[in-house]
Amino acid sequence: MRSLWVERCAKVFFFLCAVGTVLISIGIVVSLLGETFRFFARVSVFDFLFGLTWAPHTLPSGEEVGFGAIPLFTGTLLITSIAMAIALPCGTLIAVYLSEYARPSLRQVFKPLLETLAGIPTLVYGFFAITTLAPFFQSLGDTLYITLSSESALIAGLVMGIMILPYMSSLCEDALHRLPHSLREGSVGLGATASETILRVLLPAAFPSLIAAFLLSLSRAIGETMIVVMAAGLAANLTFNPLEAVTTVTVQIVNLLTGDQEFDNTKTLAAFGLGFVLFILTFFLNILALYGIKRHRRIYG
Amino acid sequence: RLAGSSAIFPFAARVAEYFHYKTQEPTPLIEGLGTGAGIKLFCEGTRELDGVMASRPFTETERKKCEQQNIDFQEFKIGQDGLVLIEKKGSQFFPIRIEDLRSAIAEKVFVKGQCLKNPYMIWSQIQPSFPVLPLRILGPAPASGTYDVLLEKIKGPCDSLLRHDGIYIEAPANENLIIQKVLTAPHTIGIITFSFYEQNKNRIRALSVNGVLPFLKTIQDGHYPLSRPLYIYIKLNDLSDHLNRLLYMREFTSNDAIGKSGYLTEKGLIPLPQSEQRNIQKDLAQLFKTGGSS
Amino acid sequence: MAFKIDVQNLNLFYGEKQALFNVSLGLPASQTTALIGPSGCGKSSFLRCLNRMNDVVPNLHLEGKVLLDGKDIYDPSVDVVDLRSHVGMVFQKPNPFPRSIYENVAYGPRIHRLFKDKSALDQIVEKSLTRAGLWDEVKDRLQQAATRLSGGQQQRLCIARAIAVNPKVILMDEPCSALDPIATAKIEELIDELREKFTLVIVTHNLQQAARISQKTAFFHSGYLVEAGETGELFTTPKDERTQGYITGRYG
Amino acid sequence: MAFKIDVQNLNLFYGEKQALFNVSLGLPASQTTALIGPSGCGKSSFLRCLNRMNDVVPNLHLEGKVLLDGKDIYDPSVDVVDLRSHVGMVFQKPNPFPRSIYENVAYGPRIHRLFKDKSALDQIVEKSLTRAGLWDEVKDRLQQAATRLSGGQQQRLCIARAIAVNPKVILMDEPCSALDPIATAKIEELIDELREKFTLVIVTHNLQQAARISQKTAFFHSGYLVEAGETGELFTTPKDERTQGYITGRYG
Amino acid sequence: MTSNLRKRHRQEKWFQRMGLFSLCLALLFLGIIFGKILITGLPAFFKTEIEAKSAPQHLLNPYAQYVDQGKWTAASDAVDMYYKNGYPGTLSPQDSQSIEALKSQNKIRLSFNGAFFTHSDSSAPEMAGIWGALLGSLLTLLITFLTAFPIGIGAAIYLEEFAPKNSHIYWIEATINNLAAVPSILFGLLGLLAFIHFIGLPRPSALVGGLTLGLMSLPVIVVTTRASLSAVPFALKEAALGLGATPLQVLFHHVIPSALPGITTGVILSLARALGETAPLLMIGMVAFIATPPSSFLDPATVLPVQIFNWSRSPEMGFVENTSGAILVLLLILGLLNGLALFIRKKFETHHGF
Ligand SMILES: Nc1ncnc2c1ncn2[C@@H]1O[C@H](COP(=O)(O)OP(=O)(O)OP(=O)(O)O)[C@@H](O)[C@H]1O
Ligand SMILES: Nc1ncnc2c1ncn2[C@@H]1O[C@H](COP(=O)(O)OP(=O)(O)OP(=O)(O)O)[C@@H](O)[C@H]1O
Ligand SMILES: [Mg+2]
Ligand SMILES: [Mg+2]
Repeated sequence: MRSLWVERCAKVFFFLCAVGTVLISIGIVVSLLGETFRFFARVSVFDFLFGLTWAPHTLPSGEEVGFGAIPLFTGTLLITSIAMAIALPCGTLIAVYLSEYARPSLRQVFKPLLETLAGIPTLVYGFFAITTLAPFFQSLGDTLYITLSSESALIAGLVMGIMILPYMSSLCEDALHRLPHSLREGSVGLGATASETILRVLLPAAFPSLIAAFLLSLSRAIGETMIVVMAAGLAANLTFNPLEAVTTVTVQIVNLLTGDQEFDNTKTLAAFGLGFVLFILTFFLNILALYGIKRHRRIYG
Repeated sequence: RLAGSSAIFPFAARVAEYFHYKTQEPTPLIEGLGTGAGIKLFCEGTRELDGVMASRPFTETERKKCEQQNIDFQEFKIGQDGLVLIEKKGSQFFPIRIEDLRSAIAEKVFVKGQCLKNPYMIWSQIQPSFPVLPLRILGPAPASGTYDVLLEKIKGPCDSLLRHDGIYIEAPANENLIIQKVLTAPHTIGIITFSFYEQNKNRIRALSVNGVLPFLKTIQDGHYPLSRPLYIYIKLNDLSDHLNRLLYMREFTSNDAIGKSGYLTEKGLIPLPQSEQRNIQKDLAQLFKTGGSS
Repeated sequence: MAFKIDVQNLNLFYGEKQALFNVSLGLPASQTTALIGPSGCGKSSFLRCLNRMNDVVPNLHLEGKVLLDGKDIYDPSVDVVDLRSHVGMVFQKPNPFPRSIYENVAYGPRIHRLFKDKSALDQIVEKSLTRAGLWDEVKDRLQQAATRLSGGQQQRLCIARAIAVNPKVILMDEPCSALDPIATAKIEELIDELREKFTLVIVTHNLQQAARISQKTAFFHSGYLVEAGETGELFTTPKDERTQGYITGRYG
Repeated sequence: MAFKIDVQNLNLFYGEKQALFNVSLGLPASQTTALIGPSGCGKSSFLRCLNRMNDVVPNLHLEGKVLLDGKDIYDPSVDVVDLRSHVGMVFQKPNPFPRSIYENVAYGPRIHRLFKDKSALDQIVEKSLTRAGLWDEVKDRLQQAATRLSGGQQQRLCIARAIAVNPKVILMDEPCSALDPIATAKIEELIDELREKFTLVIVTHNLQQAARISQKTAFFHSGYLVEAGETGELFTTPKDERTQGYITGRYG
Repeated sequence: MTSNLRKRHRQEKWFQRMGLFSLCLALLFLGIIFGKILITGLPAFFKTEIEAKSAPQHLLNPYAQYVDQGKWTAASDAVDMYYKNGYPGTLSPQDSQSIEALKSQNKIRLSFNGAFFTHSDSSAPEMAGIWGALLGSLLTLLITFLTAFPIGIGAAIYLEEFAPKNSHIYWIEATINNLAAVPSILFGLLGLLAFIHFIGLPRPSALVGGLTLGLMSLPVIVVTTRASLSAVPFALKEAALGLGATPLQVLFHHVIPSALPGITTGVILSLARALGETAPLLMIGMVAFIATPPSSFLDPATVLPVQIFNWSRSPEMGFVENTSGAILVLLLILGLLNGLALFIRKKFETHHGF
């Protein structure tokens, strides 16, 4: 009775907010779709998704060639896998160390530090990773008789891994820290060592959150732009050799849209096509994660 | 307010500042969006763009679009930009020819009457006199205007793109990084614009192309083969209300700026030959008259 | 009388705060000892000293001796991991691992490598679950998540898990306080059976429970062991007036 | 006999699952009614129907009538906010707001605007705390955070908070299960005093407690109200054999 | 001790060491990066000045002749580099000689570079500063906050407190979670199409930048806010409901105050992230040379990270320093924001007694 309509209005307002947020998602899809369709009117979907050569170019005959996105996706995949190959074990280990081994005082210092590091603009990492880390790895490579070119996927991946690391470990640490203390007691009370407790009880128990952390980091790595803009080249090589230069989807988007091309030209439209595929990709990853977590929850309450 | 090519961006910005200090007008806004995006905005007509910086002339469709929107514009060729092949100072110097460059970076090359996939991996395979070093060239990426210029310049019997097998590395649109990489990885050739070369002359060295080294003079008179023109397009609609556009261009084309020792020349812009420069100044004067009267 | 565990002059400090004052108590083998006392009197603290679960608590300081089979468990030469495999623990809230029922019970034997092959492990699991009175209820769904069992079943699973490593002593900290009466009754029954093979120490708030299941009872009060003795005796003829006050419910 | 609350043919469904079957029970004014029964039998569900705390549960479906002073509280014309100010509730775990002691008690009167000025509010707070037997312990530190009180004090604070809005009925869902014996004793005493002014309904697992404090007892079993009657009678001469089984502890 | 036990202890030790090692390794790399930033960035806070009258024009900054900068005038970029690092750059030998001469006459000096903080962008590194970009960042962030905060909190409240648990809501939830993980560059594309092409807002303004970043921060704010709302114990809500509080009263009296530290830290952290974002702003054309600091949300503006990006690809040597200097400032601001978040969390955390 009392101010019933205030309650109603508030509820409606909150509802509209939620709907608004969803509209953004729809907005992204719709806005990308329009341009994507125009793109696919000129380049066939099949050529785009499965073509092996990325060198967008219009032949004098008017034919559009070189719109095969496979090298971009393999490049993204390669750099991201290298990054995750670093961030996943290191991030988990750091999280485990901070959450389970480190003294509380140490944890109190490092946790906020990690969070701060996780928030540092990737531009910063990109810029200095290239001017400091790349030469470092290069000389390291030289001493090992490996030619590490500075735009190799390996270095871009390493840098991205280092960038992701604080984010990943912060998320993982949260996941571990949230676990009830009783689990640790249960295991330790059976005579398990700390590492056994961690490996056999805590990590499995935190599995859904860890997966979520992993996928969030993964999406961040896939969507990362500035590091690759600065570190990796733009060479769309179809290769899985981490010592070669590759490029990623996001970089190409930036590059196509800030380049000197005529605007409604196929090359610039390709950026929207790439963006759309990227969106679908991350969406798919997240649905996968959600499904995995739900499944795990259903089995293990 | 100008938008467009990031190659002209630093020059336009520098002129904008001088313009501000000399006339006490507000500093024009210069946006480095890339030529394409700039022209798109310019021709959409709804924006407040007064001009566009372009590292290539307008295409037909772009002109048409502008006409549809009733946008008149005047082209000013304000100078040239040279592409310089650089290497780390102290590496082995070798004079290169356009054909060699083509053999090094084209995707398909003409060997024995056939267009083949580029087989060259080592410099000495191209020319026996070249060093026995692996080919590794950093240069512009496909979406940039420089890429098209490069493609145009090395055009041979085979209609081909630049190779993408890891030998030609499409570098990010940040030439400082190309220089960095050339410095840290010896035996790498970088392709950068003249202004960056000028700023880093003490660390890097240019290769001669067809026997010509890139100097202001050689590029200006067309002896150096790798160069491209730079343009500014100025909107002519309602010129009487926007005389600033012309004033700005006057500053841009003044001797102070692109004269022999003008401040843009020091920054690495290759000025036009004297005669052409005078022509432009004349055009501008003409516009002042008509713009003021109409 | 030889005690399985013999605690001698135990003083326990959390930082500055002393939680146990000079406690000496013997826990006889193959009997159930109940620890009772008002909240915060140090029952849990005492219990956790018996298998060094307190080790990880920061600023904890301990004086005195805890002899297990005559050997001080706080001796530097004693390996705490090994110790805990001999002195198991069951907690107030059932805390099964979020894995299958089978894995929960197999966990201890696995880490201590107590079996030769898969079938031996299966046997251990079956035996432990049977002892804990849970086998019939879960034998068809061993691969199901343990967290989906009911509270009482979970607690029995925790007991099974503790039994599986074949300990000498089992410590239980208010094992029934989160359970309903039926589940409680089942657990009490189980405790009574387990007594034959294991030495049991149980903290409880429920005096009736203590009276029902224990042979020996120790009454704690604000860090002091006030009185300990045969359960029947302690409940009927308490010597200390604090004990008397507590068991008649007049006082904490 | 006129009941304060009269529940008639109550059926409660959680989605598909029926939790209460045709329950009819009258709760006499100025008496304490205890609800007993094994875990999961529907005691809490029943209690929460009495002040529509169940309203927020999704998929809940309810049939039957709950009359408060003869008026159906599920009638569309009834305002649930108003209803709850007449039927207060105290929960199993003490749940004070993370604010000062004063603010905790003053919260109800504030939202219902039950006072004219600050001093009137002060009076309400003092009276409620005194009734809850907490005034002497906290009168010097009313501005202290409520969360720093001990468990028993917190629970009494929650009772004071419920009293402060001057309800007709107070529902308590296992109010003592998280407390130690002394605190429990204090609360029981308090309940006994409150009975004069309020109608009390208490869910408890502790049969002794039910016997001690209630005048009327209702025994639930798997969703059915098996038996209800005068407490003394029900405990001494239960009519149903399930009741008998439960109160003798033989059975859940 | 049995061999089995010994083996287990060995494993334990190795595992722990691996954790410590990872931590140290990560710290080492980050330390290298920060060390380098500090070393290259610190000189940006100092600049070379010359006594204006006694030096040839071309050794001074290019605008010296147009504006009176007092007795001491900023030297040109090349001189600055030479004086600081002994690095000849484009200077001719005569120039270096005249600098040496100035040095011996004490007519050249190094002083604190106040202009770096008070000037806006310039094409000459010795005259360039971060004020305009800083202001742009501030305005942009304000817009981001004003859009993302109310909507984000509202959406989170709806989903956490009011939404029915049905499959529609499930999809809304899934979508929002997804949005939080969508690459930021896609928000740039959305901003480009929606705000610039469709609505036609002026570009490159703080308004468009802020809205775009707002879109980006929104899902993050929703997710973190929901997390802190759901961490509020249900018992607290029950208590209030039981006293006859309306759902809205429960929300505003209890749930939000309890969740506030979590919400504020979430919001601050997502704003910090928005502050450092570059890629989406490249898409909406904030890559501009803007010498006049913005004075409204519609004025042309750029933001700090984009300015950094822009500087990093300028040919002049002096911009390398400036880049690092600006990064230092950016890091400082981020550090402060994070510190603030930490402080709020520590200070206002409610301790529930249950
Ligand atoms: N980790 C700790 N740090 C500091 N003090 C502690 C710690 N654990 C317990 N205490 C204190 O030691 C005393 C004894 O606590 P303990 O948990 O042993 O009591 P208890 O008898 O088990 O009580 P309850 O019946 O409530 O479980 C209490 O005053 C408690 O506050
Ligand atoms: N929100 C709900 N959704 C679905 N089922 C529910 C819900 N709440 C309770 N139930 C089910 O309704 C039945 C009665 O539950 P209720 O909580 O009323 O039992 P109880 O007698 O209070 O038990 P306890 O003594 O353990 O508190 C149980 O089987 C329970 O699983
Ligand atoms: Mg205890
Ligand atoms: Mg209940």
